[in-house]
Amino acid sequence: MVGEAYLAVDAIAQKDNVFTRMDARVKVILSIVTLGAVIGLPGSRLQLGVFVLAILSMLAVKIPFRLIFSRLLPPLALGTVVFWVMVFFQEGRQMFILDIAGLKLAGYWEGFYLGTTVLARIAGSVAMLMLLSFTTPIHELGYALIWLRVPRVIVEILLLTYRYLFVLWDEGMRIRQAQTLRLGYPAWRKISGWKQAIRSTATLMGMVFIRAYDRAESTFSAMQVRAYNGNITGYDFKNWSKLQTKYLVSSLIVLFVLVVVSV
Amino acid sequence: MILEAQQVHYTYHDGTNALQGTDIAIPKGQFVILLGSNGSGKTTLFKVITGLLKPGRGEIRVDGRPIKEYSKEELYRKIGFVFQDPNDQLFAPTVGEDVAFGPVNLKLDSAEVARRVKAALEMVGIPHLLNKPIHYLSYGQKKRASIAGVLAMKPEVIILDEPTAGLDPAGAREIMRLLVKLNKEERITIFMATHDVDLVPLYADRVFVLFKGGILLAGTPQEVFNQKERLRNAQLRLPRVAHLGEILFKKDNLLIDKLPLTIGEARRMVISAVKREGERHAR
Amino acid sequence: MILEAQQVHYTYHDGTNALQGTDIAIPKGQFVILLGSNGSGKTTLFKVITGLLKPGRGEIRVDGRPIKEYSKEELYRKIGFVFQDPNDQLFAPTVGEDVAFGPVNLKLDSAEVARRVKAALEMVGIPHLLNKPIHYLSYGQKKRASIAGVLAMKPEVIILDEPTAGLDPAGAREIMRLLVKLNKEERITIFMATHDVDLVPLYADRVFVLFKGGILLAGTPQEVFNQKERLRNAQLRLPRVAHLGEILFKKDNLLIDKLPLTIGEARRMVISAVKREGERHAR
Amino acid sequence: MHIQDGFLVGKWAVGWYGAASVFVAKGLYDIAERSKKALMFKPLLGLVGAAVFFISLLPIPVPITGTSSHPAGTPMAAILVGPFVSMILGVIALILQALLFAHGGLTTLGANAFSMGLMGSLASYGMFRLGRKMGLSLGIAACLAGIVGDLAVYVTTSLQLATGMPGTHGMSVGKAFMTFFVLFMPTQLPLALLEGLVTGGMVSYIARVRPDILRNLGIIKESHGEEAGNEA
Ligand SMILES: Nc1ncnc2c1ncn2[C@@H]1O[C@H](COP(=O)(O)OP(=O)(O)OP(=O)(O)O)[C@@H](O)[C@H]1O
Ligand SMILES: Nc1ncnc2c1ncn2[C@@H]1O[C@H](COP(=O)(O)OP(=O)(O)OP(=O)(O)O)[C@@H](O)[C@H]1O
Ligand SMILES: [Mg+2]
Ligand SMILES: [Mg+2]
Repeated sequence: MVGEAYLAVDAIAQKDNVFTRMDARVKVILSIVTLGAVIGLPGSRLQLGVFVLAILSMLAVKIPFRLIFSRLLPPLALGTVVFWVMVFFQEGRQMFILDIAGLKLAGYWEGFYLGTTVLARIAGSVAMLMLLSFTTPIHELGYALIWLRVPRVIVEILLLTYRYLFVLWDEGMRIRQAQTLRLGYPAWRKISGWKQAIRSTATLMGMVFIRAYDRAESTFSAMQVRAYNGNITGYDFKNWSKLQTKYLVSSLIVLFVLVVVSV
Repeated sequence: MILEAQQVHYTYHDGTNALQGTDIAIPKGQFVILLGSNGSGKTTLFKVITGLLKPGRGEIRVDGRPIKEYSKEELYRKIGFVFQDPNDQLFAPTVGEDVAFGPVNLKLDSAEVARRVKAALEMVGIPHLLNKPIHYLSYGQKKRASIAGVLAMKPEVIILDEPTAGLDPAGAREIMRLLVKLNKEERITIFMATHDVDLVPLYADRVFVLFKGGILLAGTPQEVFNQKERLRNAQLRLPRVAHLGEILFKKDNLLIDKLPLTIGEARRMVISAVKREGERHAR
Repeated sequence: MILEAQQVHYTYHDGTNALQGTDIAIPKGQFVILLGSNGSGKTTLFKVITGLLKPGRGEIRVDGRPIKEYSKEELYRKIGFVFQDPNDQLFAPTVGEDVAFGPVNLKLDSAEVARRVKAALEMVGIPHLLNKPIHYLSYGQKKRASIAGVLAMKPEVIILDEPTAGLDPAGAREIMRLLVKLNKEERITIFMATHDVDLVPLYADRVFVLFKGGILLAGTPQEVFNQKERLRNAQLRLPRVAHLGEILFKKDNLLIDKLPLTIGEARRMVISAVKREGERHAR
Repeated sequence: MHIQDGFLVGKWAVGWYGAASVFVAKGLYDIAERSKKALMFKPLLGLVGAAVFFISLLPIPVPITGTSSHPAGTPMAAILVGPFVSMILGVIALILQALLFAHGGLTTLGANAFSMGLMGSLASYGMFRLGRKMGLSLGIAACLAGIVGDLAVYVTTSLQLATGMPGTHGMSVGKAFMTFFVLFMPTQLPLALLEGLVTGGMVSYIARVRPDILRNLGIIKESHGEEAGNEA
């Protein structure tokens, strides 16, 4: 099953550590600046530096290595494919020649540099984003986004979506299991089995959507009896501590040093 | 009377007549239970008296004034409604934010909001869960959090739809004790629905029995449970100890003065029966 | 033994140890109740023994063979699982189509499917609802339809997760009678979870008490309810009449030979106490 | 199909943010208008968002390759709430996916919002409306919408990569586009077909079981009854 492990991110962001105690706004600002640098600046040293720092930070607060690895794998695999495509197709100075069964394939330096850049950018930005999400609960992130002037409606819907994702997830999985028990997902290697599995999937989706609709009605009623007037996040309940300037400034200095060293 | 419904009718879009001339009156400060089988109309009645559904005919009065004259804010400062499924009610990401939702909508200043949130969570016994995301709560904790969300609006009456459904005996007892505390200490009128008849004699000052959208019986638990036949017709039953008392009275000619409703009353009944038998022989 | 779980462990992704070395054995043909408070792991145990979740450690055997050796079809011909909420289980638009879902997937021919659908609906007592859209059923009818869907696969054992939850007393009694009928007449082994202790003595041949993912007590209802303290520790309680018996015995020194668990037993207890008092004085 | 962080050079990443934001503004305006009419619209969007997100997590086996894929859910959302509002849901899904699964990214959010959110929604919605006008049944129209929607995302993304990927300036845009287009064909074509099948199946299921929902959302006409199948 895909999803359940994905949602584990949230459980980890609840753990208490240096980064989770940090103000979400600090983390968001820092992440945006870092991402900007990683994507905007040329070369690959800074990017790799960010990658290493982010991974080390995650390990330092005891985020399971397996989880980090499994999350990194797909984007890095994609990046590696791109890397090789570039090495072979970005023509320029020749780097090496592969001779596979008479078929000559040339690799090029230009492609190698470019491929490394792309790979390093992917690594750096993915690691940075992972650090952010593994250390910031979504609701804190939401309030940081409001503070950063992201339209409130988007954040409100985001938070509702996130909240009810867990509820619908449980319901949907139960329905899926009930279907399984009555052989709704038979061996899908056979055509007839596959057809049945598709049919069951469409039914499951329909049922989850109907649940969502009905729950929206009940939730709306529950909002009404608490005098709902159109605003869901009227007030940042958690008294924001003063923006932790010292964290922000010191991290920005680290980033600046990285940039200077690597460019 | 803090709440009154007079000859209320309600029909759903598909033609189901869920309420057919329902009459209730809830005196201030009491603990009132609405007893009814599945589909008898309990939830519909609650939605009508909280203004979520507009009755087809009939009138609702809150604290003596027709409900139509209230503004939303005024109304929901007076009445709180706790839904059966706490997941419907807890839509904010964390407990604290959810409890703050009502007070914020009442346009209270943030210090007052924070104070109310804290007080409400303490009343229901979960102040430590303030910053917990909802999806990490157990069912019983969710139930408490949803009650806190309503308490934070400082209502005069709280309406609860099957507050013990889905809870184990210990969890159900805790919620009922919480409601009794709110009723006795905070003087909040409680009006709750259930189909668990064993709860009624332990907690209710008054009972209404709803059946097919109409009030079949009303009165004290003793009055209501004396109408055994009508209860059974309404798909309900006697509390188990009352059933025992009834059998002993009818089939074994044991003399009892009134139907025992709680374990304490049943105990007294047995003791006095034994004593009487002793006295009969002593004479 | 139709079902066995040996030292089963299960841990959810977030690290919750829901099952910690659970052992159960369900003899063929019996009516077995799994009693446990909220979060004790009942649903998880059911999902593990039906193969929906893979246990971290331990083994499940169905009819003596390890569950791993079964194909899906073989397995779900043997065991049926009725979920707590019938809405999770009824996916087709009409009752008939829903009940036919399993048999069709077993690749039975259409005459046989029709026969099974009819038989299953008759067994649960709703043959007249064959063409009704699910959306229009009451909760109790949905419950029956969901049981019919499982019956149509002709399983040897049916596992039910809190089959009476959310039903009113009359509805709950009807479902329990249906289960007894399936057990006695169709010889289907029943294994059901509940936290309603009052149900246990009326129906169960055997009881397992689950607490924090382990079996705390197992045996006949009489054996289990004699361990009052351990039950209370597991967030459960005695059946109400047993509680009455206990008080009369402990506080009032009434002589009783065994704890009454049902109203019938309690009645006998009271009668004999009264008689004994009479005889004592007569002497 | 999302563009990963790092695949777009800075100026294109910013450019797509700009392009997407115009339509986000339109989506926000639509939400505000519809919320005025019915206060329930916002909670409804939250729940529809959750349902669509759930749908996008469902693995579907692909028989030929032996792997599994998952639907995008965008066409479904577009059919249910309209193209621009559906784009907002798309943006939300993209943010969550970036955070929870490291899928997509923040710098490419603009580009992904444009392709998956906007182009996918517009194409699906347009196809669905067109199909209905042509008298196709709900299921078929939704199925076509699913296919066309995914294809639109696929084409737009290939174009975005062709123009914005580092190192593509040497090539002509046309050649680069064809490269990406062919490269993604084996995964994207079956996915589009799957999306069509499940979207169609889902819509016709809802139409059979709860036609009232489709009526309330304005997808089928008031009590026309034609789609309702065996409504009692
Ligand atoms: N949205 C709806 N549309 C149509 N009919 C409805 C709707 N909600 C409830 N009903 C019907 O109205 C009647 C009363 O339902 P209601 O939910 O008020 O009963 P209840 O006493 O709360 O039952 P329960 O104990 O099962 O919660 C039932 O016949 C029910 O089927
Ligand atoms: N999907 C899940 N992810 C994480 N933890 C879970 C999940 N499902 C259940 N749990 C946890 O596992 C434990 C056992 O849960 P389970 O649902 O099996 O209990 P139960 O006995 O069925 O309770 P109830 O009477 O409330 O149905 C609980 O602590 C619960 O919080
Ligand atoms: Mg109800
Ligand atoms: Mg359970």
